[in-house]
Amino acid sequence: MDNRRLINILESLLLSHNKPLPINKIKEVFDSYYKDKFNQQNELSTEITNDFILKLLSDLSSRYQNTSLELVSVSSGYRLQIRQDYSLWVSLLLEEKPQKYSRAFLETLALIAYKQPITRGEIEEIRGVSVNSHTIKTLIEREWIRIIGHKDVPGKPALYATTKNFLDYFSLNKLDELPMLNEVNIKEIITA
Amino acid sequence: MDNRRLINILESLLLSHNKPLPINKIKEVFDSYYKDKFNQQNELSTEITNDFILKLLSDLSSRYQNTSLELVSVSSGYRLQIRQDYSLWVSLLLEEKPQKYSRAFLETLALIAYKQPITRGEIEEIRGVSVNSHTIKTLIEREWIRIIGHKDVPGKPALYATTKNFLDYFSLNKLDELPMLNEVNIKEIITA
Amino acid sequence: MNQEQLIEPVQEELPLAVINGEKLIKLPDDLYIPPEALEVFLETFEGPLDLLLYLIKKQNIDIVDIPIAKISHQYVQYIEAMHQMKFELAAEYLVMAAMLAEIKSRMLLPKVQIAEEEVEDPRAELIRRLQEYEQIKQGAEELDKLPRMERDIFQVEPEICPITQIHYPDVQLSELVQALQGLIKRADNFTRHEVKKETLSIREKMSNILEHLKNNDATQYTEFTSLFNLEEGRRGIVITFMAILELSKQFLIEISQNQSFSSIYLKAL
Repeated sequence: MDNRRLINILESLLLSHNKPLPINKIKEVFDSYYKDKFNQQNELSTEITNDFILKLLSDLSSRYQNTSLELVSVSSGYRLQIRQDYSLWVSLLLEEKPQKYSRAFLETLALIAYKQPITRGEIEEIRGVSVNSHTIKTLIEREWIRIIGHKDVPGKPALYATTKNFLDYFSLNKLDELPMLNEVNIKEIITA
Repeated sequence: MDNRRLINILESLLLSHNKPLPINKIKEVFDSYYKDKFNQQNELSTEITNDFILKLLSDLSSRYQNTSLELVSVSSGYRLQIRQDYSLWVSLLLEEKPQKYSRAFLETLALIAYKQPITRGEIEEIRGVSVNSHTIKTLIEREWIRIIGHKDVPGKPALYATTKNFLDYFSLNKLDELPMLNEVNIKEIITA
Repeated sequence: MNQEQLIEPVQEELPLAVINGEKLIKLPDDLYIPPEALEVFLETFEGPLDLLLYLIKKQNIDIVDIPIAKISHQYVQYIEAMHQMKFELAAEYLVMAAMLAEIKSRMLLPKVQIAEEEVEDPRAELIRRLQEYEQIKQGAEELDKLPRMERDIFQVEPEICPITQIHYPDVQLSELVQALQGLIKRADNFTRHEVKKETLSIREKMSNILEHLKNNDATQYTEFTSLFNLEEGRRGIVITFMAILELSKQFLIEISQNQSFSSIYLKAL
């Protein structure tokens, strides 16, 4: 059996096994084949040593240069995995549709969008409840808001404003393209 | 983004999905990336069309020449699988031996596959024995068959047909790829 | 049959039971099958049609000219054997026996010539069913030969790196508006003039100016006129001016001028 076929066998074992594969398990497979009835075509003429398996593994590994796969050695053996570089793409495929944001989150974002620059205290004043730190953190992580300064009042609170990313996400060129709440509606809402 | 990276992305999607991947699902992933916040590094500058995905798939397929892998098209999409040439080796590694199906099971499945849509009564008529409820249940649980309607005769019996899963499982694209049924002449069987 | 007969052949014929098909049993003429083997033997048949096919093949009978008498005799003997074994006799086997008996009886009847109408051979229906069954039996075998997942085909399952990317929820612009409207409902201090178009432009400008001032070295002053973009036209200039005033009013910037009519400088606080 030529090396290419041996390397392919190794590949098929690694790819079909969803756990890391230890060298001795690979050797077992080759041994069982070598010793027994499957070997009718005399594919394996000599026993495969651990050293030889290591050499085959290294040959196999070089096959994955410039692909999305990589051969890694972990504590319990060898495994083929998808490169980190591609995990975002895999996540786009595998992940459930993300959950929706809470009303608190949307209200905070709306206030920052419509009343920027605004401090956390001002948001709390309007909403009548304290703003969850996590909400602000998430908004900053998403790069939808950022701190553009500090208000010159005691405590020097951060002033939040929306970013270009925010505009891009909502397909707006400028902030004043945000939908206006028409005055009649507002009146109705306020007097309601 | 150069084609190599696109092909790798495709590879990572196929490798990480444990079912055949339809073109439109691939397109969805590219679309969601293209349209949205992940695309901050502007990796994707143009939308990816179905035709382009097909081209990428064919490029990817040629990557697997001389390896243990192959890209195949089955009923519900594309799938990366171990070449049959290597399945013996893979089975050496399996802890559970693959399931063998009884004749009753296979005959019932064959009747549904070849004579669909078909009622249980019709299956029983041809086989000359009653159909085990367990057989039908197993076939439905495996998502190989499903009820596609009810026959307009007394009792309104369910009509069974095979599913895409069935085709995928047997590596078929379409029902007419099933092996041809021979015209049987009993005389020939006996003298054979 | 006596005890001896029952026990004797068992030892010899037992292996027959484990083999499917041809070598299974050399059927004696009287169809005698050792009881212990019978069960296994029966299990190899999928039903009366299967058994009948077996008997016909075994006897090398010309199907077109089935000697119904002989076959049904064997068949019934077979069923009797099952009965003696107290097998729960599947009704289907009995139905088939009845069918064979019916065909036999019809064939024994003298042929009555009904005016020009040809009487169908009573065996035709049986032959049709046998052929149909044989066909599906072959179909099942073909199906079994197809490369099958988990047996002949293995899908790859490499490990996937833990996903570090967070998948964010989507937000529609309308949701943002709804959120604000909800707020308006609740908050009295949210008055309507604050959400007019000009206000927003001014607010955006305020953010821009503040950011601009901050991006310059915070200690440095920025020249007043440099904040205006003439391309924005008259309205733009007014908005910029109002934004500066508003920033100043909110103590966000410091405006200074050394002497009248000299340059005005701004600094973020």
